[in-house]
Amino acid sequence: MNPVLAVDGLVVHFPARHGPPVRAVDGVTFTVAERETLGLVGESGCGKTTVSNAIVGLVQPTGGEVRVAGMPVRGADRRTLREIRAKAQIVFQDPATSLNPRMTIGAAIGEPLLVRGLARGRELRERVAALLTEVGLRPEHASRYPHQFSGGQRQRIVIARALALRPALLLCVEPVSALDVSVRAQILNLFVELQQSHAMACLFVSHDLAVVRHVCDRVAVMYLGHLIELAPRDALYTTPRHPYTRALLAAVPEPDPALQRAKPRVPLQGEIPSPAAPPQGCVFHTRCPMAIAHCREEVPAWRHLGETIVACHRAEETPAP
Amino acid sequence: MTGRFTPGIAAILGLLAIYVFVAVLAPWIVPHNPLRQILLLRLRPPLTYSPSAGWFLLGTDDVGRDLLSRVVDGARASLMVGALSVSVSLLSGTVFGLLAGWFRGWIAIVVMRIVDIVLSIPAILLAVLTVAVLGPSFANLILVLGLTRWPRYTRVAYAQTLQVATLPYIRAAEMAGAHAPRILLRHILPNIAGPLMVVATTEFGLMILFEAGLSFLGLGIQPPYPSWGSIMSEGQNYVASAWWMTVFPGICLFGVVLCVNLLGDWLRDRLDPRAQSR
Amino acid sequence: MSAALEVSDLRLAIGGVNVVDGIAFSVAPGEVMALVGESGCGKSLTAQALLRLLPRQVRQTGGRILLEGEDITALAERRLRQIRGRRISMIFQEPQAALDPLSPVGAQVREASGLASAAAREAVRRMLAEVGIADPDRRIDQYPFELSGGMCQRVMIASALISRPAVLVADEPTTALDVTIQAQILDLLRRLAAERGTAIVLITHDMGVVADIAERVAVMYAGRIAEIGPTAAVFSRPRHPYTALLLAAIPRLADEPKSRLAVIEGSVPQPSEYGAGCRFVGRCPFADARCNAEPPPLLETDEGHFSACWHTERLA
Amino acid sequence: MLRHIAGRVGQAVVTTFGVLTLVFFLMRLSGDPTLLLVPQGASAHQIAILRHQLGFDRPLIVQYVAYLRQLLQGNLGTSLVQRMPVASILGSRIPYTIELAAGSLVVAVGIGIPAGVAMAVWRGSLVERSLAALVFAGQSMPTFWSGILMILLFGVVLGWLPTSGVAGLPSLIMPSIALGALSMASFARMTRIAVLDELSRDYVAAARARGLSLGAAVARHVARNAAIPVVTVAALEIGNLLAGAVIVETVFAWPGIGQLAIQAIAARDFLVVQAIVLFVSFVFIVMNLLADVVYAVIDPRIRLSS
Repeated sequence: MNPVLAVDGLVVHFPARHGPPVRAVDGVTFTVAERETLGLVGESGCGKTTVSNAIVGLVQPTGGEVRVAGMPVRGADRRTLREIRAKAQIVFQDPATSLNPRMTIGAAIGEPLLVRGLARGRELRERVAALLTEVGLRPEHASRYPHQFSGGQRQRIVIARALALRPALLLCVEPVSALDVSVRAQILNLFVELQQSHAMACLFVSHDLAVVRHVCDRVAVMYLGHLIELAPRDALYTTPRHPYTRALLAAVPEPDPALQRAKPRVPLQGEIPSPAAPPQGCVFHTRCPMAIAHCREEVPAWRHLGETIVACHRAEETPAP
Repeated sequence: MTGRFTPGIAAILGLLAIYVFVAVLAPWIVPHNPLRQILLLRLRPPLTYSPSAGWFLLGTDDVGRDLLSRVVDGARASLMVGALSVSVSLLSGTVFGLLAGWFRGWIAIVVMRIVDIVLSIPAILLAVLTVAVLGPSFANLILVLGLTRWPRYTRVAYAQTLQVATLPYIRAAEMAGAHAPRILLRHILPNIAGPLMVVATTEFGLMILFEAGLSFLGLGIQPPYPSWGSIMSEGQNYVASAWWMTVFPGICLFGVVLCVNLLGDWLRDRLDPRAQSR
Repeated sequence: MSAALEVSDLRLAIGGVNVVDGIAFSVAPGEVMALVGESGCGKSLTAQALLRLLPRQVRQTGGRILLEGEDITALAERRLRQIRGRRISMIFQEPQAALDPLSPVGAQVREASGLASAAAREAVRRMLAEVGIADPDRRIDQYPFELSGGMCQRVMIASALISRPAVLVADEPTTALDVTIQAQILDLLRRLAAERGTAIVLITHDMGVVADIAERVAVMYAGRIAEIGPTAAVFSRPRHPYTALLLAAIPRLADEPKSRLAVIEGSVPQPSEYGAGCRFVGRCPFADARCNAEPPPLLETDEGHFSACWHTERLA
Repeated sequence: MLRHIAGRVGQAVVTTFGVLTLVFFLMRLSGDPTLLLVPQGASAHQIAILRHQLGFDRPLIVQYVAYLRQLLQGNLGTSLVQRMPVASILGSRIPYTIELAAGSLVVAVGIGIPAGVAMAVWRGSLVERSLAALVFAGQSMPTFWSGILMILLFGVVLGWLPTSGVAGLPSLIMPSIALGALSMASFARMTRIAVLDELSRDYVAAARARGLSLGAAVARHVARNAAIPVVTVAALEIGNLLAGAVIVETVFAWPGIGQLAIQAIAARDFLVVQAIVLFVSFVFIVMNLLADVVYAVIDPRIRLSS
């Protein structure tokens, strides 16, 4: 079976005004199958947002290939891009700016159906009502404006709009990062329900490892434009193979004082280098506690270790968890 | 300066409504024909009564025309020029700004360079030069003011469009499959209209001042038709003996511009959340 | 040991509504005390009140703030200026925005030192080194835009601690930072509190951060303290339904994936919606008539552990 | 920084060319520029001769190249009315306008900037409201009207100041106030917004948390940050002051280029008008360029960029 999303050697460089280009994404490969949710995690500037923008053609790839439901995104003309966007929809981070403040939420949710000529008039109103119900809102909300809703409700509206076209692929870019904890749980529950009720593939982009673990089947970790580890959820969280993945997991503060204080403290030293001047060899070597001379010279190749794919010269030397 | 609807802003709107009302109804409410000269009644002070011609509440000018009627008629010229020139420049300026902000690239470079060029010639001088070349007339006045002021709106529309265009809801509209015209008209324009209205309001006041200034210099509304600027220009020669010819039209001019500026400021504060909190 | 900071019955009002309503807590020297809550709970206003730097529309309508035993609520602005930065100081959520973009960072740290230039430069250099800035001789003359977010937060910490204040108020100090940098900054704060005996009031929304660094925690909801106590006790045996639900709503690395998370229905009430009773009443599974009518007092349930709920026993 | 400034110089050159081109075409808007240059009552034959002499019968593009070449050599042409080089006519008037513009700038900056800072710092107070009244008055007052009123009051009724012409410092006072009022309003508004903007930033709160008084925070941190937009306004306003001189100089019979422009239009001496427009625009462009340089010096993000 063909994957819903296939990203192959994706490269996105942004030209800088002065100096070398910013290498936002530098050779990223993964696929997402039907009904599967892939988490894409990493810190700010690692390129995870650029990957999702490239998938729907909001930024142009410099190299590599992206296929959504078999259609190549790179070099797609306007018509094809519009087709692709019918298959792949996005939920953004900030619900406050994801909705046009001068448009009723009914019009916002119905817009994909209306502009594509899929529904109008009474039928459109009914489809909008059904979508509102599906995300836990009421049909009579359709005539209200975004400012009349709370943050969590707005994110529900954004999800309803993304579902309007019954997409094959849903991209969620930090969908719960702007929400308070109590509201975040509501949206995560909704998301898990939707995973079960829709046969969609999902790419879930987030910096929050606990959230990613909660909703994803497989997880890809990015650092400085590179994919450094890709593994099924349980493998990644129980036996992380890449030193960066381990450091990231160690750095997440667990909301449990006993657990958190018992954790070994191995904070990463230093700062993330500039993506305009990434280090030679393995991009992580400047902060890696395990780095050896070899790491500074040679970019590590992709290797399979059990179910995990990892790019690290010393991946086998994983310390026992 | 709070942005709430206060009695003060109500008074301003009321006063502006009176101006508009007077300007529209000018031909029917003037007590005298503003062009009729009664040479026997030259330079009479306010509250002059003539048994043959009646009351001259604001006095008469240097050729014996009723000043009140001329001032009322002048309101018409003033507000017409303001409204028409602002409409022309608002419309053209916004279109250019929207297009430049949305398509960016070379369109933006060319448009914004033209904006810089036009704005490099101070507006009064540009207007003076153009009117002088084309000859003064009402139509030329509108044309000149409209053509010299559109870059103001373009700058604002451009900056605002650039800003709004990066927002997720615009991305979402693209993802929905909306084409550029729909995105521009349904999603961007309503969200940049506020700042543009603020500019339009201040520009309206400025255009009224420009019209008066050009008419004062003899480059605007041509005699014998009255404009506040030209009445004052005539009055300047008699300022020592007939103060009313400069004082009354000046007060009217000052009053309307002040109201418009206060309105603009109120609109600005209303739109700018920064002005409210903290 | 006497408290470095003691707040009692603090009330802050915006337009007649007490958005902070009777907050009380104390912090001992070297202790990290967290104020945790969701947006709109009044934790940031409380932080600003501690330095008496409230926005103009906020008025303090009651309560006392004792800094090393001295009541600073009644002090004149002139006296407060001598206290701010010397005896109580503050760091902010957006470290890059909290530094003047046009001044070198060293100059901004020095500003807080109150020292003359010759001695000051050395003191600043040493302080920058102490907060873990490598190559302080170079960094001291750099501008904020040349430093990363984490580095800017270190500079802010340096400027906040250079005069050895008794209390540091840290308002969401790691929220804008990446997790690996957050871990560095939290370690730094922990070390400085221990070494220098600084009392830290940590304002955060992140239960993980609380679990990591705070010795005690006050959980705030809608302007009131719902529960306050030793961190371990509050996390293991929450005595307020809000805390219990909040903790259950967080996905954890040990949970079953895709399981249903506990949910607090509805959303945080606006100040205009505050009623006479408990402010959590609209979202609470235990709410009854009494909760609607009367605000529950903050009562001790275990040693040092207080909760403001009429139904504490139902959580046991 | 040099790269930044070089870029700005390049833009200024392009803008200058644009202005020259725009003015060239504006002068030809009426169809036949010859008609703008001949004295009234000239015969058709005389006009035809002149048209040929001035080259207006050549193709537009040829005229344009000749026009640019002439201007680039610094030659503004010869006035047909006064039979003198335009440059020397202009040269004799420019000092007066500079004097007036400088006086107005003193009024505008001297009142506008302190007023703007005060309005921001004492927001919502009586101080702000009274200053706001001053700003609105300045913004809404037609310059010629305030000029005439001042002449009436201080010149005619009280006899304190000369009503027109140039006679030392006293004669400069009224025209400077009349001309400077509008700019004063712009400075005050812009300064107020810029200072308010900066006051709301975290670094001000941080500075106060370090023990700085509001005044010290404004002086040490806010002032420089707020200066950036204000400098931009300053450049803009210098251009506006030169242009506004057209009206004020007419009211006060001030012998600068503004009065000259109106006299030249009346005398149909369009080369002089053209020269004045080009001169003022050029000053405007240079001032903007200077503002960009100042901006680059103030802001380390530009100063330190390579």
